[in-house]
Amino acid sequence: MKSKVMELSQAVGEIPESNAHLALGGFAIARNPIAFVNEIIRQGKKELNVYQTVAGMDTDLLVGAGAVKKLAYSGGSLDRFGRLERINEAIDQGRLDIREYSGLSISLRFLAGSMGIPFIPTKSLLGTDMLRDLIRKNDDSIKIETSPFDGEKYVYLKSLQPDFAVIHAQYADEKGNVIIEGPLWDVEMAKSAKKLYVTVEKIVSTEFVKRNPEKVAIPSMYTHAVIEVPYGAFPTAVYKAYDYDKDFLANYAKTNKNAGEYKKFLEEYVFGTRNHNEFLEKAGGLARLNGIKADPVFGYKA
Amino acid sequence: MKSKVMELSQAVGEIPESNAHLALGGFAIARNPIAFVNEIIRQGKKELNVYQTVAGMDTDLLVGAGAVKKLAYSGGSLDRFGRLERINEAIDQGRLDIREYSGLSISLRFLAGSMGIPFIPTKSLLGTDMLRDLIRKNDDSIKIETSPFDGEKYVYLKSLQPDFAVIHAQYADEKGNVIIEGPLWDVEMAKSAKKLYVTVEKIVSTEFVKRNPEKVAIPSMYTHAVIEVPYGAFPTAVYKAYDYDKDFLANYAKTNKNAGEYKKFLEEYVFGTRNHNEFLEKAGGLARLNGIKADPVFGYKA
Amino acid sequence: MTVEYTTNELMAVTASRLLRDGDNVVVGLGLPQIASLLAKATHAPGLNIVYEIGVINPDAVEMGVGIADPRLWHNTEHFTSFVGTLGHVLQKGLIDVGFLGGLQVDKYGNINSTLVKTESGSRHINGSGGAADIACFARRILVIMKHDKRKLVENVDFITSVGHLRGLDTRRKEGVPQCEYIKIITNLCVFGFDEDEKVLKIESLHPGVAARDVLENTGVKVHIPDNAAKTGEPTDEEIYLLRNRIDPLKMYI
Amino acid sequence: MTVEYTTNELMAVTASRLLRDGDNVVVGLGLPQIASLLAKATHAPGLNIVYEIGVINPDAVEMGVGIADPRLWHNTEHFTSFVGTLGHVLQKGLIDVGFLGGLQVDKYGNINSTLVKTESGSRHINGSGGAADIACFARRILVIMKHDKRKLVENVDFITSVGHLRGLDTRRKEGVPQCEYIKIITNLCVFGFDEDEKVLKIESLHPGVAARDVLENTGVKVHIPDNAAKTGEPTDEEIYLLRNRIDPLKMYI
Repeated sequence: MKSKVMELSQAVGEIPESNAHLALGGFAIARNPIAFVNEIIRQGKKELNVYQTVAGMDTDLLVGAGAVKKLAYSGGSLDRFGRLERINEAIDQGRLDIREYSGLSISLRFLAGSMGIPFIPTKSLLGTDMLRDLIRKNDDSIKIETSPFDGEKYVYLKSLQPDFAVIHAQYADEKGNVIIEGPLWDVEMAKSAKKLYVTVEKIVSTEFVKRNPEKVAIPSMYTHAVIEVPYGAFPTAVYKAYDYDKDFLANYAKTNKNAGEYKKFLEEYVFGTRNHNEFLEKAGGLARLNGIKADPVFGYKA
Repeated sequence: MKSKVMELSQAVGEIPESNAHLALGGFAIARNPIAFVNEIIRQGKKELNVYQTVAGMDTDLLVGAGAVKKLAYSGGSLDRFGRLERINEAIDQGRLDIREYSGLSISLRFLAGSMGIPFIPTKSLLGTDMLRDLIRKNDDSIKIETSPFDGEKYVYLKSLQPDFAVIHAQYADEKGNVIIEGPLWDVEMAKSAKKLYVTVEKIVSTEFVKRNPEKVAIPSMYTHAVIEVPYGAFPTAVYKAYDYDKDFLANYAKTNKNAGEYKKFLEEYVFGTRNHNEFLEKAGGLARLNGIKADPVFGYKA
Repeated sequence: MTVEYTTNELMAVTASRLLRDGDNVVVGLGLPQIASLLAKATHAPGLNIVYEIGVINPDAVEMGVGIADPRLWHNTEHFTSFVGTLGHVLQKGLIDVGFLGGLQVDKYGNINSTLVKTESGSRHINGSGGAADIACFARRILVIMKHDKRKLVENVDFITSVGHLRGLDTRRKEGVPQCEYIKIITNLCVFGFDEDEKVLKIESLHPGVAARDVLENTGVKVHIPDNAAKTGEPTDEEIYLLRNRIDPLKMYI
Repeated sequence: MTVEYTTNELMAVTASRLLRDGDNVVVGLGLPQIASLLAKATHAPGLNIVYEIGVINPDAVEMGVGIADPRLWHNTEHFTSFVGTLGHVLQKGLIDVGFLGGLQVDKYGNINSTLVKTESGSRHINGSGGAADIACFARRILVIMKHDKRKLVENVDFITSVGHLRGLDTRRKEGVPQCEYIKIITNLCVFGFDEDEKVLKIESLHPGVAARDVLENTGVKVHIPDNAAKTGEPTDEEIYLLRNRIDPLKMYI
């Protein structure tokens, strides 16, 4: 049986140098594929087209690093820690080809992609300025149509099957069965991609998978590669594994307000480290990670 | 807090005497809502419009009892025990307004209903005689259209939100959170209905639900009523609770080949019993039920 | 009412009382969550609380910093996806109440949570997330916001979430599902919308608030009759629950 | 090959060898399941087996009476819905091989599993279930059936599952996704379809079967060249596995 296990650098190496279409699975401060994103930045990928339901630190990092040409999303934040200022500034300065959706409408595009159907009709987006802007930009993902069944006006949302999707999860086996603890916001996105990369806290046996079939959020046939990266979402939270690192996030939320400060952050934490373990060491290493370990009952640092 | 718990006779009493639109959750010989169906027959409901992905003994019983006017489904069987001969005969004799789909296409109609969208486009059904027949009957659930995105031919399947859906599950709490063990073929159907009735082996506490959130297949807001009916799917199987009763099924599969034999079955087992417990007693009672108890490891009688 | 209360407490109580037992609500962090938990602890024990990230009816023991904070997910009844909450539960029409906030709200109840225009261009803030969808599909909309001339405006800079669009029946004409009502709860008053024209109107002034306070802080012309209703005051029980059970660390009240 | 083998064993082995490691297959009960388990036990350990009812990669220890039999679900990797298997995995194009059976198959590989015409009208049998969808979306189709003049016909009475429709490129023109191939494995031979016209052609005769046996039992005119290939015989290992590990109770072999 062919194992889908890869090394992180090898996995990121499969992404073209330029112009890849990439969906990311983070949501504000939870399960952001930080290790993967940092490696994308280290390997100098450029002109990325990024798709995401609700963005977090992952995409802010990528945009800040100048790696993103086009972003389709429904907004995002660092929750109460702050805003995605690298994204906001890039939009304000017109440096990013921005396509804004509502959370549901971009999720439905992923859903259609995951089902292999050409589009999904919805009332979502009608009347909004997101819709007006998409139309103004001649975005090809949107058509305003009248349903042949009820004669009502709908937005037909084009199916989205990004070349690559990246999520971070708690567990997967070598075959690519992915176990996610907690909410599953990113599942349709993950299943929509042509190639799904899953970074996980730990690679587990298929026996463990079979003991927990209800926790398998993504069956193996959707998965292209499984990459073991413990603490791969640090400083964002992985339910039942570790909490977000509030000091690191608060500091990042200060840093990302200013292009110069952000650049220093990038130099030190991303370009100044060769891999995720070095990134974690730079952030404080074991002492810091021990401080955010999840309580087994609560799933966060209680 | 309003409890959604009902008695079976009261629940069935909510269904109009005639012309109700009803979706059923059985699949061949697994989790058929037999208790509910028998009570529908006892209460003499007529002219039902029934919707089902893959039918089992449940719908064969209803059709045999003359309660069904129209049936939309993708076929069905009693697996190796036999065929749904009450349905087959009603079709052959032109007594049933039959609308045949593929399994996926009718499931997608339920999916659209569960999502509140007007239709779903699919390649499913293209080229088949099911499609030709539906068009010949001017069925309003089907339109052949060209997708405005890829210019390809698709079947647009109209959303289906039946007035009532009935499924049998292992557990639910009083609020209507439904726990299903094993495959979830009926979930989209259940979520599509205006009113979902769930018969369960046992009503459990919400604390139990919260200990097993991954097993909740249907969250409470979809559920209209929860009805505790132990062995409510007998003689079909309920994974982890009890096996199908192979003698009873084999006998039914003989009985349903002949209108007269079926009528005798109905008189004895359905009209001859006032409720599901009496039905179970008639079938052999505790001794019989003890004989099909599921093994805790295998989920069937090992 | 015998104890003093803060404006945030009053806002939470006011929102809480608009929730009915059995309602399904979509909430975000902060006052909406506080209001929902208060309703659940008082008159609406059967309230179902949905977080768009994919969590239904958790029992949090600690407040979080956002819906992506695992503190909010503790002891949940169901985990699902973004499509599971907004694409199924919400879009099917099962959500009775949607809570929203925003940078700006206009006289038709349209909400901007995406960007503000400045002299030099525009400044992008957060984007929609599920807000546009909640405004589209929930039956009753409760907007909770700070009362500020620059936030309650004639026309929002950007319509993230459709309210009554341009008033009258423009929302329906645009194809957006109808809602039962939109109400705005600020630190000064409660606004509703006129039955026909669908423009902002006062529903009640908070205790101690004068009509002038509202007029001076509202960027929209609004008529306040002399006999304007007063917002009901919190009960001792509500305040007790807020301070001792629901937000003991006073993160939001 | 040193041991004797049954025709069913030969058919299972023949189907098994058409499966490749890593293939995702949708199977039903009986020979398809046996063939898949044999492939998994030999050259294709990474085979993923999908049952449309919502079960992926179980490890059954007992044969069942159908896909609704819990015996088939034991020790599964994933439970999902009918939409989850056929609407997502299959419709997205992730299924490499779909196994089908049927009452009738015609010279274009169309399958009827719904009804048969009789002098007095028609007789309804089982209906499609997922068969139509599997024929629509799977990349390679393997039909396993008994060789019978009344079952291998010019035109099926009812097209439940589209094969090559009316030959040539009629399938594509009808809007049905293209498949890589359709093969029919009977108790006498293996059929494929002509590259251009898409009509039935012989691929191999089973050991000991004469051209005449096929011609006499086929309701379609089919050319069998003198040098027609022979279906490969089972190995001792395959037979051993079938009899001792995969179907020890000989329910299907």
